[in-house]
Amino acid sequence: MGFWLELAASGLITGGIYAVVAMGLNLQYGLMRIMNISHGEFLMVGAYLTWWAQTILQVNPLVFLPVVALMLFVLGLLVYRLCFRPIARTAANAEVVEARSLLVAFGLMFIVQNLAYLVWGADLRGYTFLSDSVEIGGARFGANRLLVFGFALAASLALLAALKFTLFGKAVRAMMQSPTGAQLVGIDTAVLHPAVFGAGIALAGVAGALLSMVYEISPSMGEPYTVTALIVITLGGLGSAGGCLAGGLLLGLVEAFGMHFTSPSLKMLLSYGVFILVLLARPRGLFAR
Amino acid sequence: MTMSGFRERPSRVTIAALATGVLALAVAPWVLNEFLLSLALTCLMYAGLAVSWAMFSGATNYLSLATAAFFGIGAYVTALGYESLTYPVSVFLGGLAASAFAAIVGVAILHLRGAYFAVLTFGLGELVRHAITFVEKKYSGTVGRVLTETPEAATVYLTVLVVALAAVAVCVAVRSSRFGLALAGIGADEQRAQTLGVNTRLVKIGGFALSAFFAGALGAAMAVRWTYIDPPAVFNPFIGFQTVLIAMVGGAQTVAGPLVASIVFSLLTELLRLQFPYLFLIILGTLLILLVLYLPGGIASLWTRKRAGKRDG
Amino acid sequence: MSLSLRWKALAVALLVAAGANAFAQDAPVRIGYAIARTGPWATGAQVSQEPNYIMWADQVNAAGGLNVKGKKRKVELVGYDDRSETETVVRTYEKLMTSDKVDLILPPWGTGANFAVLPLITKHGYPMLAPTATGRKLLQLKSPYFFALLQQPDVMMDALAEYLAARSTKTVAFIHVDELFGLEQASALEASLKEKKIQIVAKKSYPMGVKDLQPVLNEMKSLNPDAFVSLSYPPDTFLVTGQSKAIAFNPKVFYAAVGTAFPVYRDKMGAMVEGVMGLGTWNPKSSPAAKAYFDAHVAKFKKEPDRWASAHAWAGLQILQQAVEKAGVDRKAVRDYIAANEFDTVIGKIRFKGGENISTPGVVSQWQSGEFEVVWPPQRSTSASLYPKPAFK
Amino acid sequence: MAEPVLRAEEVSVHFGGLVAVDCVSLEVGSRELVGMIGPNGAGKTTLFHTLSGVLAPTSGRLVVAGENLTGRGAHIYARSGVARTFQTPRVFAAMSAEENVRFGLEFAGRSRTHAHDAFDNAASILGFLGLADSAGIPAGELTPAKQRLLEIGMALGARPKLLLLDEVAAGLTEGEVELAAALIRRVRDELGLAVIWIEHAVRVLMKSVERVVVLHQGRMIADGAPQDVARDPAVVEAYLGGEAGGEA
Amino acid sequence: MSAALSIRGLSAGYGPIAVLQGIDIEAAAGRLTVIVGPNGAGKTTLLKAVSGLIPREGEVLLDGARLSGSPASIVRRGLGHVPEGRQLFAQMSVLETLQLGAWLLPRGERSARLDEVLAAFPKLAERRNQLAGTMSGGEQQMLAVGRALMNRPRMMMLDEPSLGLAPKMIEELLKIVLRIRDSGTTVLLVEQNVAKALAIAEFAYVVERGRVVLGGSAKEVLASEEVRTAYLGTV
Repeated sequence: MGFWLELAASGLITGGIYAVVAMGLNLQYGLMRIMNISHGEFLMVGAYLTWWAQTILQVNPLVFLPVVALMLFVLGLLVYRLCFRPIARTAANAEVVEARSLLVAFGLMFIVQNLAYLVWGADLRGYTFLSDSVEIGGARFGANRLLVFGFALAASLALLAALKFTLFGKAVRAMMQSPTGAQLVGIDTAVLHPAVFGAGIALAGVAGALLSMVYEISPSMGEPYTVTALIVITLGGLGSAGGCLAGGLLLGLVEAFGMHFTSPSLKMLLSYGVFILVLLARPRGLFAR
Repeated sequence: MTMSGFRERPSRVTIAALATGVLALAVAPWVLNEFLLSLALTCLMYAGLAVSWAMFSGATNYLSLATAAFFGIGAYVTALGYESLTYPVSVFLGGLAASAFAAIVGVAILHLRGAYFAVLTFGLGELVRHAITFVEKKYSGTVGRVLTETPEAATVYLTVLVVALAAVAVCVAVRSSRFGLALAGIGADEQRAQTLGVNTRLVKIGGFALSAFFAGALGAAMAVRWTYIDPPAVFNPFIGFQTVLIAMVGGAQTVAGPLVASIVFSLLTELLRLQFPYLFLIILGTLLILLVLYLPGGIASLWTRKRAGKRDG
Repeated sequence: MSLSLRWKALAVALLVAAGANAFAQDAPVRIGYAIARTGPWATGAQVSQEPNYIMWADQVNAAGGLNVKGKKRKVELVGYDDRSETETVVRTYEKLMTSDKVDLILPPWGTGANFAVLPLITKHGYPMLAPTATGRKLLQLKSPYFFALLQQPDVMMDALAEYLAARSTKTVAFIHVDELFGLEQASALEASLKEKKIQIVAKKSYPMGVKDLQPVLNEMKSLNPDAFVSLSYPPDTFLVTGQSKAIAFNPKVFYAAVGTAFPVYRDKMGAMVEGVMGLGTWNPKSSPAAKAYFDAHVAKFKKEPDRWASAHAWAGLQILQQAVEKAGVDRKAVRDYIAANEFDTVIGKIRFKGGENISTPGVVSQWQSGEFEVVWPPQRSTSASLYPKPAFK
Repeated sequence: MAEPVLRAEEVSVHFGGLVAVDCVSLEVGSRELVGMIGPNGAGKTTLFHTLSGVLAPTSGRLVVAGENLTGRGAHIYARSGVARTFQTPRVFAAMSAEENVRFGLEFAGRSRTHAHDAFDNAASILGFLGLADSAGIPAGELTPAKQRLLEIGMALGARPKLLLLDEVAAGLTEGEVELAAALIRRVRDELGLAVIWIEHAVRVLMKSVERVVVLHQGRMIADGAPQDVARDPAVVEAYLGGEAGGEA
Repeated sequence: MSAALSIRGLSAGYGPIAVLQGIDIEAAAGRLTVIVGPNGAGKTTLLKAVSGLIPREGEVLLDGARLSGSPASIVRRGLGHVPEGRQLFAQMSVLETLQLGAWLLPRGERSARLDEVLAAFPKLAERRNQLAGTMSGGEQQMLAVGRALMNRPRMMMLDEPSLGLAPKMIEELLKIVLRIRDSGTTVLLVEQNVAKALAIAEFAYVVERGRVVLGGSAKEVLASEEVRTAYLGTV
C-alpha cells in the first residue's frame, strides 16, 4: 500500500472510532431531541462491564458484546421511564424537550459517573484484546482498531438501511417528524419512543465495549467522548446515520492528513477549524435534509 | 413613556433588600474568614456568569457554550498583561477582549440555530484553547504563565463583586430597555421581530458581545487565584457547562432565577461536598433531576407562579 | 438562682473547658488535604497519592499514633474531594487552614493544583511535601514551605541520556505532549542529548486528547532511530505503545514517560510491554523497605502501587512523620527541620535544597517479565537492562 | 400620480430549480385595498416574503415609497412602512397582548408618525381592533381568532403605509370572516393604509376589495376589478372551479 | 362495513383548562355527520379526545364497544383521524407516508391496499416520490386523507380538511369525503365552511364553548335561525 493510502486508512480507522462513539447520541439527540449529555457516561458503563467480564469472568469481549447491548438497553428503558418520560409527556415542543433533557442528563452524568467511582474506583483500567496487528496491502493496523472500524461501517450502514428501507425504521423517523401523525397511523409511540432511547443507550454501551478493547478506561472518560459525539453528529447533520459516519470519517481524515502536512500539534486546531468551517458553509451539517 | 420597561419594575421593598444585600456583601472581607469569603467568591463568580449568560442566551434562546472560551480569554489577558497592567485594568481588558472575540465570531456564527449553535460555540472554546497553546508554545517555548505576586483575597473578592453586580445591573437595565425587548423578541420569533423593524443581526451580536464582557472580566479576575495559568485550566469546559446549568435551573428568562440558583447551587454543592465526600455528586444529580421534573419552570417559577396566582385572584 | 450560684456555674464551666483543653494535648493530629476523587485528575490521584495517605494514617494509628516529640497522638485525616477543579482546590485549602485549622496539610494531586496552593502554604506557613508536582517553574517561586519529592525533568532526562550514551546510541526520535510537563521534559531531553552528542533525528509534539498517532509513528519508523522517546501522559503512552506494536516499530530503546510505571500499563498492554522503558523510581526489589511498603499496599488495597510517584508519596509521609517526631506540630519548626535534615525513606535517603529533592538520582526503569525493573543508574538497578529491546510481542 | 407605496418590478424567486415566483410586477398606490388569490403553492406567501424583505428576490426590483430596497433586510422594509402578518399567527406567546403591539411601536413604528390617533399607543391600537380587554393576557393564551387579530395589531404597531395580510380569516366561520373583512375595510378607510390581502374566502374577499390579483404557478394571471377577474376563464380554470358561475 | 360512534358525557381539556364539558354526539353508521361551531369551541379537542391524543373523561363507543385511551389501539379498532394541521411526516415521500398508513395492516395486504389508495388518488400516484413537506396544501390534505384510508378504517374523522384551500380544491376535497361516505365508511367531519358542510351532510351538531348547543339532521340545523345568522353570515 502506498504511503498516502496508509495515511488515509489510518485516518479512516480513527474516524470510524469517532462514528461509533456518536451513533447512540445520534439516535437520541439527532432523532429524538433528547440532549443526552450523559452519553459518554453510558459509554463508560459499557466499557467497564466489558472489562469486568473480561478480567473477572474471563469472558471474550466480543462474545460479551450482545450482553452489554442488552444490559444497557434495559438500563436505557429504566432511565427513560424515570427521567425522560415525564419530559417527553409534558413538554410543549422540541425546544423544551431539548432544554429540560439537557439538565436531566447533567444530573445523570453526575450520578452514573460517581456510581462508577464507587463501584470500580478511579484507577485506569484495561485489558489486552486483539492487540496483534493485521497487515493490509503492506500497511499494518491494530486488529482491535480494525474491528471497531468494521463495526462502525457495518452498524452505520445497517442503521442507515433500517431507517431508510424498513417500515420499522420509517416508523421511527415518522415518530420524530410528527408524533401525532405517527400515533394516528397506529404506531404505539409509548413503546417505540422508549425503545429508540434504549437503543441509543445500548449503542453507547456497545461503543464503550469496543473502545475498551483499544483504549484504557476510567470513570471520567465519558465527557470527552460526549463532546466528540456532539461534534460528529452536528458535523454530519443531526439524525442522519450516513452523516454520522461521514462526519466521523471526515474528522479522522482531517486529523491524519493534518498531522502529516502540518504538525501533530495542530491536530485539534485543524479538526475544530474544519468543523467550524463546515458548519459555516452548511449550517445544518453535511447531510442536512 | 414608550421607553418604560416591558417587565415589571422592582418594588421599593426589593430595592431596599437589594441595597442591604449589596452592603452585606461589600463588608464580607472584613467579617468572613478566608474560606467563607472564598465560598462567597465562588457564588459571585457563578452569579455573574449565569446572569450574564441568561441576559443573552435566556432571552434569545441561543444556547451558547462559549462561556468557557470567554472566561479563558479573560484569564489569559490577566496572564499576559500581568507584569504591565494593574489588576483592575486587566480585569477590564479581559472583558473587552472576550467581548471583541464574541463580536467577531458572532458575525460569523449567529445565523446558526439550536444545537448547531451550541456545539459550534463549544468548538470555538476548544479552538481558542488549542490556538493559544500553539501560539504560546511557538513564541515562548512553553505554555502557561506563573503569577508570582497576586492581589489580596479581599481585593479579588471585591473586584469579582463589582463585576457580578455590574452584570446584574446591566442585565436588569437591558431587560427594561428596547434592546432587551428586541432580544426577547428574537427569542420568541426572530423573523417576526425582524419584520417589526428589529435589526436582529446587530442586536444579536451586541447581546452576545455584552454578555461575553462579563464572562471575560470574571475570568480575568479569577485567574490570579490559581498562580499558574495554562489553557487546560482556564478553558475548562465545565465552567461553561455549569454556568448553563445554573442559569437554566434558575430560569433563564429571568434575572433573579440565575442569581438565586448560582447561590443555591454553589452553596449546596459545597455543603454536600464537605458532608458527603463520596456521595455528593450522586445526591446533587438526583436533586437536579427531581428539580427539573417537578419544577420545570426553574427556581424562578416559585415566585413568578405566585405572582401569576395573585393576578388571577 | 442566686448570683453566687451563677458564678459557681460559670467557674465549673471554665474548669470543664480547661480540662478539655488539657485533654486536647492528646487530641489527634489533624491533617488536611484536598484531592481529586472525581474528575479527570482522579485517575492519577487515586493511584499514586490518596491511597498512601489512608494507609499511612492507618499504620500510624495502629502503632498507637504519631510520635509528636515523644508523645503519641492519633492521626485524623480531613480529606475532601477537589473535583479536579483548581478553584475548588484553593477554596478547600483555605477552609483547611483558616476554618478547620488543621495541624498539618498534605498536598493535592498534580503540578497545577500544587501551583495554586503555593501562595496559601507560604502565607499560612504550612509545609508541603509534594509527590506529584514537577517543573522548575514551581521551584522558581521559592516558597520556603514547598518541597518537591519527584526528580525534576532535567535529572530524569540526564539519566536517560546517560543510559543511551552508555549503549552508544547514535540517533533518537522523540515526541512530546504540548503541556508544561511535556515541554519541560522535551527541552531537558534535548539539552542532555546535545551534551552527550546524540543526534535527534525527529522531534514532534502533539496536543492532549489525541486518539491516533500512527501517522507520526510511521514517520519516526521510517527514520529508523536507535531510540524512541515518548514524553507522554498515560492515555498517549498506551496509544503510542499499542500503535508502535501495530506498525512493528522496534527501535533498540523504546521509552515512554508517564503511565509506564502504572501496573495497569502492564495489565492493559500485556506481553507487548516487555523491554519498554519509562519514568520509574523503584520496585519491590529496590530495598526491604520498598518490599514492605509494596506488600502492605497490596494487602490493604488489593492493588499494586505504581513504580513511580506512589513511593514518593510514601516517602513524603515518612519525612513528615520523622519531622513531627523531632519538631512537633509547630509548622515552622517542622519546615525548618525538613529543610535542614536528611531523611531515610522508601526511595532511599532524601535531602532538600531550595525545596528540591537533591538526593534521589534520575532513574530509568524497564518492564521485564512483569516487573518494572530499575536499570539505570547502575548503583540503583534491580536488574540488567534488556538491550536491544525485543520486538513487540 | 403620486409615487406608489410599493412597486415590484419583474420579481422572481427561485428555490434551486423550482420557480416559486415568476416575473411578477405589481404596483400598489396609497389607500388601495388589493385582494390576492390563487391556489395553494401559487407563490402568494413567497411573494409576501419578498415584498416584506424576509426573502430576497432572485431577480427583479422592489421599490418602497420611491426607495429601492431590493436585497435589504426585513427590518428595513418594516422601517420603510411595510408591515405584514403571517399565515399562522406568530405572536410572541409569552408577552402580553399589549407588549406584542408595543413591540412594533418600539421598533419599526418608532421613527414614524401617523396622523390617526389609533396609532398613538398600544392601548389605542388594541382598542381599534376590539382587543382592549385582552391587553394584559399573554398572547399565547388568546384564542386563535384573537391571535390573528393581535397579529394585525403588531403590524399596525409598526405604523405602516402598507399592510400585507396573509389569510387572516383562515379557520373562521363565514360569519366571522365577514367581521374580519369589515375590520380590514376600516383599516383602509379609517386609518388610510394600503392593504394587500391574501384570502381563500373568495366570496367575502371579492365583495370587499376593488382590485384583485390572481397568482397561479408563480405567475400573475389576472389583475383587475373583482367582477372582471371572476369571469376570467384562466382564473376559473385555475382557481375558482365550479363556484365561479354560481357566484358571479 | 360501517360503524357508529357514540360519544357520551365526554369531557377533556389541556391540563387545568377544561375545554369540553359533557359532550354527547352520535355518528350514524355509514352516514356523514358534521360538527360546526365558532373558532375555539372545542371541535378539534373533541376529535383529539376521541382518538386518545389527549386524556378524556366519559365514554366513547365504536359499534357499541368502548374505546380505550391509547391512540394506537383506537386506530387498530378502525377509527381513522385526519387531524388538524394534517400532521404529515414532512421528510417522507408520498409513498413512504402511505406505507406507514398501513402500519397495522397484515404484511400481505399492504401493497394491495397501497395500489387501491393510489388508484383512488391519481394526484398522489403522480407525486409518489415527492416529499410531503414540499407539496401544496391541497395535495398535503389529500395525502393526509389517503394515509388514514390505508388502514381500511371503518370510520373516519376529518378535522377542517378545507382549511386554507382554494375554492376549487375545497370542492374536490368534499367530493372525496362524499366518496368515503358512499363506500360505506362512517364520517365525522369538522368544518368551518358551514354552508358547504351542511349541504352534503346527513346529520349535524353545533358545538359552542365546549357544549353541544344544537343537533339533528343537517336540514334542521340549516333551517335554524341562530345557525343562519351566526355561521352563514348572510341575512
